[in-house]
Amino acid sequence: MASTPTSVPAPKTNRLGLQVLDYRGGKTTLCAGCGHNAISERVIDALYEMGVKPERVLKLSGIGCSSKTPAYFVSRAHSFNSLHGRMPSIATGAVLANRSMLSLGVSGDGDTASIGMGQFVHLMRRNLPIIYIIEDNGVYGLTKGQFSATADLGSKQKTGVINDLPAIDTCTLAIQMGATFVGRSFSGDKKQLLTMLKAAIAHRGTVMLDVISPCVTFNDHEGSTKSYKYVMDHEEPIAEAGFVPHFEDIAVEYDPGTTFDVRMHDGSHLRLRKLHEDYDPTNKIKAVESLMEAHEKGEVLTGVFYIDTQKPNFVDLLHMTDTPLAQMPQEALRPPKRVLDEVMESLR
Amino acid sequence: MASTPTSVPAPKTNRLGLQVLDYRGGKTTLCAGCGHNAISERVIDALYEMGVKPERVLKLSGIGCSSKTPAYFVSRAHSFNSLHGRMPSIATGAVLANRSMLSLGVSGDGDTASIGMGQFVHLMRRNLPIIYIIEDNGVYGLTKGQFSATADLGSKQKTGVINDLPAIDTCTLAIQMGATFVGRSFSGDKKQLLTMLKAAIAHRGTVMLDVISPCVTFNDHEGSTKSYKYVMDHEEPIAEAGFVPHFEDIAVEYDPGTTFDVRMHDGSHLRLRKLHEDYDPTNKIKAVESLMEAHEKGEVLTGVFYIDTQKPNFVDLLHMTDTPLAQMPQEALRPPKRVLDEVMESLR
Amino acid sequence: MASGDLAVQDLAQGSERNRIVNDFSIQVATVNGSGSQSANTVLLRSLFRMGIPVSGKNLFPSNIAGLPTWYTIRCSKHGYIARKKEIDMLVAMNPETAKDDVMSLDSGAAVVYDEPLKLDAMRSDLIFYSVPYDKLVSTVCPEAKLRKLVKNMIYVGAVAQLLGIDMKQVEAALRKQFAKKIKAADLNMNAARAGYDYAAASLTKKDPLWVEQMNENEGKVIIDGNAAVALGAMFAGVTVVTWYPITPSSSVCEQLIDYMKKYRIGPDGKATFAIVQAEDELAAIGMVLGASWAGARSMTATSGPGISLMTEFTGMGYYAEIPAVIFDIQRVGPSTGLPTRTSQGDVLSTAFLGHGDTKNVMLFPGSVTECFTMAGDAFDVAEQLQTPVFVLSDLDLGMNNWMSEPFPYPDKPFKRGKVLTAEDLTRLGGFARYKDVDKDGIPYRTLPGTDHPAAAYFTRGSGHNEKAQYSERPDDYQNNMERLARKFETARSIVPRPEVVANNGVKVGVIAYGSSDFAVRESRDQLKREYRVEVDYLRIRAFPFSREVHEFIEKHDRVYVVEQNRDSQMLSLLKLDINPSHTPRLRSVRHFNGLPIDARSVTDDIISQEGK
Amino acid sequence: MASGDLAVQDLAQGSERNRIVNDFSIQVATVNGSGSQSANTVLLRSLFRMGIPVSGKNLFPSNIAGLPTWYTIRCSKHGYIARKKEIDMLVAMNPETAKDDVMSLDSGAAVVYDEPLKLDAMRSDLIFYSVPYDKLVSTVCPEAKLRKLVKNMIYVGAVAQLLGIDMKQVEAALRKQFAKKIKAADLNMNAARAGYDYAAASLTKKDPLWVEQMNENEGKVIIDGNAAVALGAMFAGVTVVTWYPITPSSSVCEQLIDYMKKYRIGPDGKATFAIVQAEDELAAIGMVLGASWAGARSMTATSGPGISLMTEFTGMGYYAEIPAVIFDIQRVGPSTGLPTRTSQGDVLSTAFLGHGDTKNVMLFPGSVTECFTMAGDAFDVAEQLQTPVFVLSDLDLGMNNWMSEPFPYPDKPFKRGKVLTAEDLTRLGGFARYKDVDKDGIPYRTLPGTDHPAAAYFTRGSGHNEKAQYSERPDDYQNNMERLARKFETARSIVPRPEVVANNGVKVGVIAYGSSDFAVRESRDQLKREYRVEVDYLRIRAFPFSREVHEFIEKHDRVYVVEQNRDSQMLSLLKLDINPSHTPRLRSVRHFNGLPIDARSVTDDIISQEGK
Ligand SMILES: Cc1ncc(C[n+]2csc(CCOP(=O)(O)OP(=O)(O)O)c2C)c(N)n1
Ligand SMILES: Cc1ncc(C[n+]2csc(CCOP(=O)(O)OP(=O)(O)O)c2C)c(N)n1
Ligand code: SF4
Ligand code: SF4
Ligand SMILES: [Mg+2]
Ligand SMILES: [Mg+2]
Repeated sequence: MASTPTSVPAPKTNRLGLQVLDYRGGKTTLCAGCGHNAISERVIDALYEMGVKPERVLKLSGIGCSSKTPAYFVSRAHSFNSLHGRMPSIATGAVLANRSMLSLGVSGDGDTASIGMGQFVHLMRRNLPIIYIIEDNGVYGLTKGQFSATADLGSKQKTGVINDLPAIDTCTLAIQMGATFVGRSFSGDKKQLLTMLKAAIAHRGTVMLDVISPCVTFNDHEGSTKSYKYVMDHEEPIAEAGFVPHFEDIAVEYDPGTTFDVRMHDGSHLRLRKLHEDYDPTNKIKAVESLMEAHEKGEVLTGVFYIDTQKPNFVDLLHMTDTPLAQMPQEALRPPKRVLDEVMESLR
Repeated sequence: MASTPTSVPAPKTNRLGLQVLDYRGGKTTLCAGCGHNAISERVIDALYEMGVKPERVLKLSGIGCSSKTPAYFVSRAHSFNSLHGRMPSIATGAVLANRSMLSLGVSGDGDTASIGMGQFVHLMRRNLPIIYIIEDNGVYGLTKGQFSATADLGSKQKTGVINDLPAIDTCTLAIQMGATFVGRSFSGDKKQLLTMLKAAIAHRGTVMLDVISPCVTFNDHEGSTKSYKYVMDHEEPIAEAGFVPHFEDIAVEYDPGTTFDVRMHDGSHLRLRKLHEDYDPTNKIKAVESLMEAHEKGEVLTGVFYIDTQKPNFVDLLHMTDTPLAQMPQEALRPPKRVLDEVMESLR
Repeated sequence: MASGDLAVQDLAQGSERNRIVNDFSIQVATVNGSGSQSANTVLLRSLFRMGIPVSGKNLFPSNIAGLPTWYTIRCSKHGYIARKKEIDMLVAMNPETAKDDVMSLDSGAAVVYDEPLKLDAMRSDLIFYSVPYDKLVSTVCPEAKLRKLVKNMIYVGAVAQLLGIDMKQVEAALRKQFAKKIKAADLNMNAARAGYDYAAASLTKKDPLWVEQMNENEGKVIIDGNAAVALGAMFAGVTVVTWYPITPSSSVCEQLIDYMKKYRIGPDGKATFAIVQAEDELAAIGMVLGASWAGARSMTATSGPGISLMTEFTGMGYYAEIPAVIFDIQRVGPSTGLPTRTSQGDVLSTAFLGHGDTKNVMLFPGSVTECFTMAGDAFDVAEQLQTPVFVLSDLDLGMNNWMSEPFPYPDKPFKRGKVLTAEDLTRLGGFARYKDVDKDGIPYRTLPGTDHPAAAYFTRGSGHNEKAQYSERPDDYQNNMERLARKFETARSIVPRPEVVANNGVKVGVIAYGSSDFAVRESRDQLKREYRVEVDYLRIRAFPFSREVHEFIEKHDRVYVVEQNRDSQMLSLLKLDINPSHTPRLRSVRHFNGLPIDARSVTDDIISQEGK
Repeated sequence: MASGDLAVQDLAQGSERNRIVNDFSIQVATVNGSGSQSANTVLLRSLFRMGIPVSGKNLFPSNIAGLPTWYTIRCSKHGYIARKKEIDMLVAMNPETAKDDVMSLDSGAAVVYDEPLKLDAMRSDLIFYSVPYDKLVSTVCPEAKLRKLVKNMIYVGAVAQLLGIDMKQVEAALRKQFAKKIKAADLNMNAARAGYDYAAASLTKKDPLWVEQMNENEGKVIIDGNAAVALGAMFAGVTVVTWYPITPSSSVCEQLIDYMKKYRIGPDGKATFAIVQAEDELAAIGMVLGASWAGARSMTATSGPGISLMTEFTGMGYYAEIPAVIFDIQRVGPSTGLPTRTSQGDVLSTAFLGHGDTKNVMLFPGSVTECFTMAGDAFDVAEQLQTPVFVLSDLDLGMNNWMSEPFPYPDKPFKRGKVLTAEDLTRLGGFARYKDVDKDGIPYRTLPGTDHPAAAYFTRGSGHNEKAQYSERPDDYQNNMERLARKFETARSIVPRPEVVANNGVKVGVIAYGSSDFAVRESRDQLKREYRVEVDYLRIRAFPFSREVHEFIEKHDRVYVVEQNRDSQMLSLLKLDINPSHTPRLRSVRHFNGLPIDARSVTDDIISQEGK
């Protein structure tokens, strides 16, 4: 009896028949317990559960511990670990060259809010179709813990130095500059982050997610507002997102009585559970207001603050052909001789 | 009788005994009718009327028609016409080197909102004591009229090209990033601009003034939201500023019944005439809200939107000595030999 | 009789004795923003249509309106189209500069001036023609506010009459200029006629300058180098274009936009391209690298300050091995410098743009035709070598009007370089991104979206091994850097070869590149004609240098390197590359005042160095 | 008896016969973030305190925790402190790399390893000592979570016992290390003792390595180059410091902050400085230029990528003539490259950083003492020449611990350059900012705030005349550029002179700079001792080169230029500057794998090129 083999259950697969293993990346080299690792895992889950083909994903990042993470998920996707603060421009070029890919940009708070501010703002303004994740720990992890521009006023460095400059709220900024799906979550909040990411995958414009992600080595102690403890104490979710993909119904999980539906471009729905009365994620002004108020109260609002599914994205604005530009054949790209003749004639 | 000389009245002078002539600059080389020229004149008037000594002024700018203007006012002040988009960093260095100067930064909308976005945001965040003027025409004048990032959605270029990207509102941005005196005016509005500039001179933090300044050559025609006509039609002042310097009382000009006073650092008062009921320039959230609402209504709000006279500026935060660093003698800057000995001993 | 008159009489008679035909230059001095551009173009085109070799150079300020501008038209029966120093006829329209303009003329020159300026009193050794513009314009143009513009067309008529330019050609050129705007055309044509008639009636020809019909321009076109670059890029199949406005490069992308909108809309009515005005040059080059990495043919155009901002990304393009095409329309540096003056000052800094052992490939177009063909070459070279390629044009070549043979239609297929498809991967069972499979230093790449589990690789600017994995291992790093050096050697044989214009075994050789070519060709004739000095000539067309360059230097005792910068930049690159024992042969001929180089300066410099 | 044992016995006996005293290197292989840093420092300092010349090199990954790290300690009775290739004793603490580490040892080396790793089975030609760390640590450290840290101190004890390091010195070094943290010190001391006692009781010495008291370090200090730069800047009176974090330069400003807070607070309790963490390097250099322009002594510190981002502003500094001091702590490029490895790869690109005929001044400190002194020189040179000055240090010099004589107190007054006061202006009645009054190419400037109506001038990166007025005139531009070239000639005599270490009229000369100096000095001894080849030696300390450099090359038939980059960058700069007929004399010795250059590599390369 002991010798009869027990039947092994078939590994779980998604709609493409791929296992979660097919979305794995290389072994992380980040510190044990780094919030960034948790985010990488959620990205894997989201892509797997949404059934996105690894080969159709573009991973883009800048420089920093956070920007290293694309090496730790979905090895089967092309990845561009670019320069400090320059991921937005690389991403823009890549998206224009191949509009058919799902682009995932990973950045850090230093990479985005300090050296990358200019490119960040202009990517948001273009509403480039991309999921832009800021793994936000308020410090420069890779260079050993100096303050970034999202470090909260008064937070303390291990060395004891206190930050005396105000924090930049990347969510408010993103909303005002033109991003069409803006939210904030916490690396430790598996459920919320996963649902947000899944919703993000269905969006067709700039998704900007600021994910608080504690740096256990340099910024996870008392006095730091980006520490696990601090966030757990001060986090106040305004809307818990439950995502309903159109190919997999998990609506049962949610109480229909208290839900607010947003129809996504791909026909799926993003369902927000209202915690605050009358919170409406389609109202830009209110979104900014709530963020500013929470900030004044020293609270970390999480959830999806703003969504606009109507605004054309950058690819739409450019009226490009559906075939990715990178895949156009020479015939389609080099006009015939008569065109040159015509031009030459006009110059005589 | 005709031959008897008529007595010439003594030229008007300010509290320093200087004439307005002493604040003149070189002859402008800008287009006739360029809004920028009007702004230069207001700057001259403000410095003259406030009795600021020309030698105590720093003129800083980037690159563009607007950034050329420091050559056209107050020739007796040192001026640094720097690089495109980089005036903020030059200004920061100069202010730190000599905290005793009055710094005046002149930029353009392209110089600030496009290439200069990163440095602009971080200067605001530091609340550097400086008057930062954006001469805002929605185009790149000097390079012949391409759209800048403040060009309004839907505005048309001479060539017929339409701008399909949203405009960046530099005032909202400045308020959110940390500037402590933020307003908007119009190059054609002599009175409002002059009073704003005079109030700005009394402020001890970052003053950010977005001055709509039509480019008569490339952006002053129907369809352009930065044209004289458009602004005149859509401008809606929220607060008309009447400035009361502590050494010259011009309060009489204003109807005291409807005024709102802000005490400035130098003891002088900034008096705002409320046009909107309950507009309170000290409320950040409300300021942003009004700007966003006006923007949605397609109106150009003018006036002083936000003032914070309490927040420490960057020089305060650095706890620098009162003597300008640039003027410190060697004795104060090179520690004595015993200090080196002490350090060396600690390394044994 | 005043000596002045005397002098003029001599000249007048002189002019009868030796007529100067189709070999002189006219300078029109105006104020920028006064709308003289069309008048100048009409004048240029009229001569062009008469079959006379011409060239036009616009010397304008970095300013929008109100400052002095000079437009120089040279016609040369010998076909010389470089700048000519000496002005033979001045059209003085700008009161501010009139005096300086007149004083700087060589004796014997002719001056057509606005009557109220009364310039004729200034010098007695010049020939003066006064024209009452305001009087004339008021008659032809009732609408007062248009007069300022129309006024310019009057000098076209007057000059045409004085030089004997065929008014039929003037009209044709003018109608072409105003195209569909019939009314404007008529108005301007009347102005031109008024000028012509006035000159015929009231001016007595005293100068020796004449034009006569020739037949040199059959089939030729007139175009500026930036338009040529735009056309070249379009026919090279560029798909992602990014730019940030900067003089003198803006017109590359502005003209490209027009061409693409017209000729690159697919059957579905949608664009087969994306053109983005970036927020700055850091973003412009970043977008180009992102797009090229993803498989698009991508380019940007800029000038000095933009190149400086692209430094960090250039190093990444070199090290991560990503194709990119960057057009540098050089202007005068350092820093902001003289934005509207020409230079070849970015050669050395671009070769080593990027910290830490970065080296870059450069192409040097020497004519508008090469602006067109090299735009194509640039994409081929960039994709074959998988590295950024800089095309160094300049303001003179890029913004001025040049006569040229029509451009050859590019019939060769695109060279997309070593790209592996899903099929290749199945066949090979995978690949190593940075492995030197073919021993030419050039590895294979895959494009995002390639439908194969082994297609993906990780691109980074940090240390990596052959498999594109992160590595800090000393040997991985060194091997990779040595491969990159090999790749740069391979580049020598992939970039455009130099043009060996003359290699007749004489002792003296000249090396030049880019827009200096025209002046050097003319200078060679001057050297031979005036000093009996024969010089061989090689024109560099790319960096790194190919065999021919070294051979040329080997074959000559003295080699003059002609360039438009202060620091002998190309000569410096040669010093670093040639056989050390040949270094003493190199001599420098520099021209760096912001004006296009002219033959006379080259000739004088060479002659003095030759000690003659 | 197994062959292994045999081999070891021979060695054991051998070790008795020829003891190797104070002349070997120890490599400690650990995992970064495991807190081995203090253990290594204690080991280094114990040797230092015994009066033995030592050097320590930290080879760490570009990562925060969990990746392999190697720390190498070399003691050399001859005083050689360059890196030594061969490892004589390995302390293997990292399971991941243990096998590679052991395999790469030369035969005869000793290995101290963690018992469970069982490395002794791997090779029979090495000497193995196993230490049961976990067992030992549990006895000395009851608190489990501290063990990981304390563990490291055990090997210090074991190694001390094996080599004969005086435990009194170990204790002294350890107490210094933990300063006021008495409890931590005690705990660690116990661990060290445990290691010592274990070794004494259970290990039989088989290797020939021994240390003995010497008296070489009297009064010497141990410091890293970045701390030295910080001190130098503080004593040079720096007032405005800007930076953006980047390895390996961050510790310059971080240490400077500590020093300034301690020693640069004025009597009013306020700071006599401003230190700003900028948003990026574009801003960092901008702030420095703004501050220097306004009269402050201002600096920034960065590395390759930051230098690339400073390109545009550098050109402006050169052209608008604004002082600036930039410390480039070089790391391996191109691009992000190897952020934690050393290189001299920014020499060429920095010399020509900036488009359009820009040229920059560079200083090359060759020791921690020069990091200190040249920080001072840099401000003097920058303010005298009114131009950006780059100080090129590197990771090896900047982040590693170096033995050094204490630094000399700078007694000479600051050289602030040609600055006019209000009084001067009254006397002179005004000034022209860019006029070459003294014919040395260096003009006079005034500072903002100077209380005189004629003090102000207009600074711009665009074309200007002597009066600093905007100008596009060809002659204004050319005259100004020629003056700037003259100024660069003047620089030759203002920058630090090279050090002519040996000039004995032999045929072969060596030229090196920066951190290569240590290896070259050792290599000269090797060449002489092992090959009877005597070589002269000149160490370059600045660019542009001064007379001595040219003379040195003139005097030698063959000159080897030793540098740590692929493209022979300093040799390239020499080629562009020296008498062309001497070019053939230059030969290149390159080391570019990211590790600090060592004497053996230099010796082997020179010998093979010398054909011996
Ligand atoms: C141009 C440039 N400057 C500086 C650096 C050094 N650097 C590397 S990562 C980093 C900051 C990263 O901070 P963040 O983006 O917040 O990422 P984190 O490590 O905190 O996840 C810096 C300054 C660089 N790589 N490039
Ligand atoms: C690095 C760099 N890129 C581009 C330019 C070219 N350029 C000069 S002015 C200008 C735009 C100016 O626009 P704005 O700031 O709005 O000033 P305006 O002329 O409209 O007053 C540009 C792009 C430059 N000088 N430097
Ligand atoms: S240093 Fe901080 S951010 Fe970086 S890996 Fe460690 S925990 Fe994460
Ligand atoms: S182009 Fe426009 S912005 Fe520039 S000077 Fe003329 S009107 Fe003013
Ligand atoms: Mg961070
Ligand atoms: Mg503008």
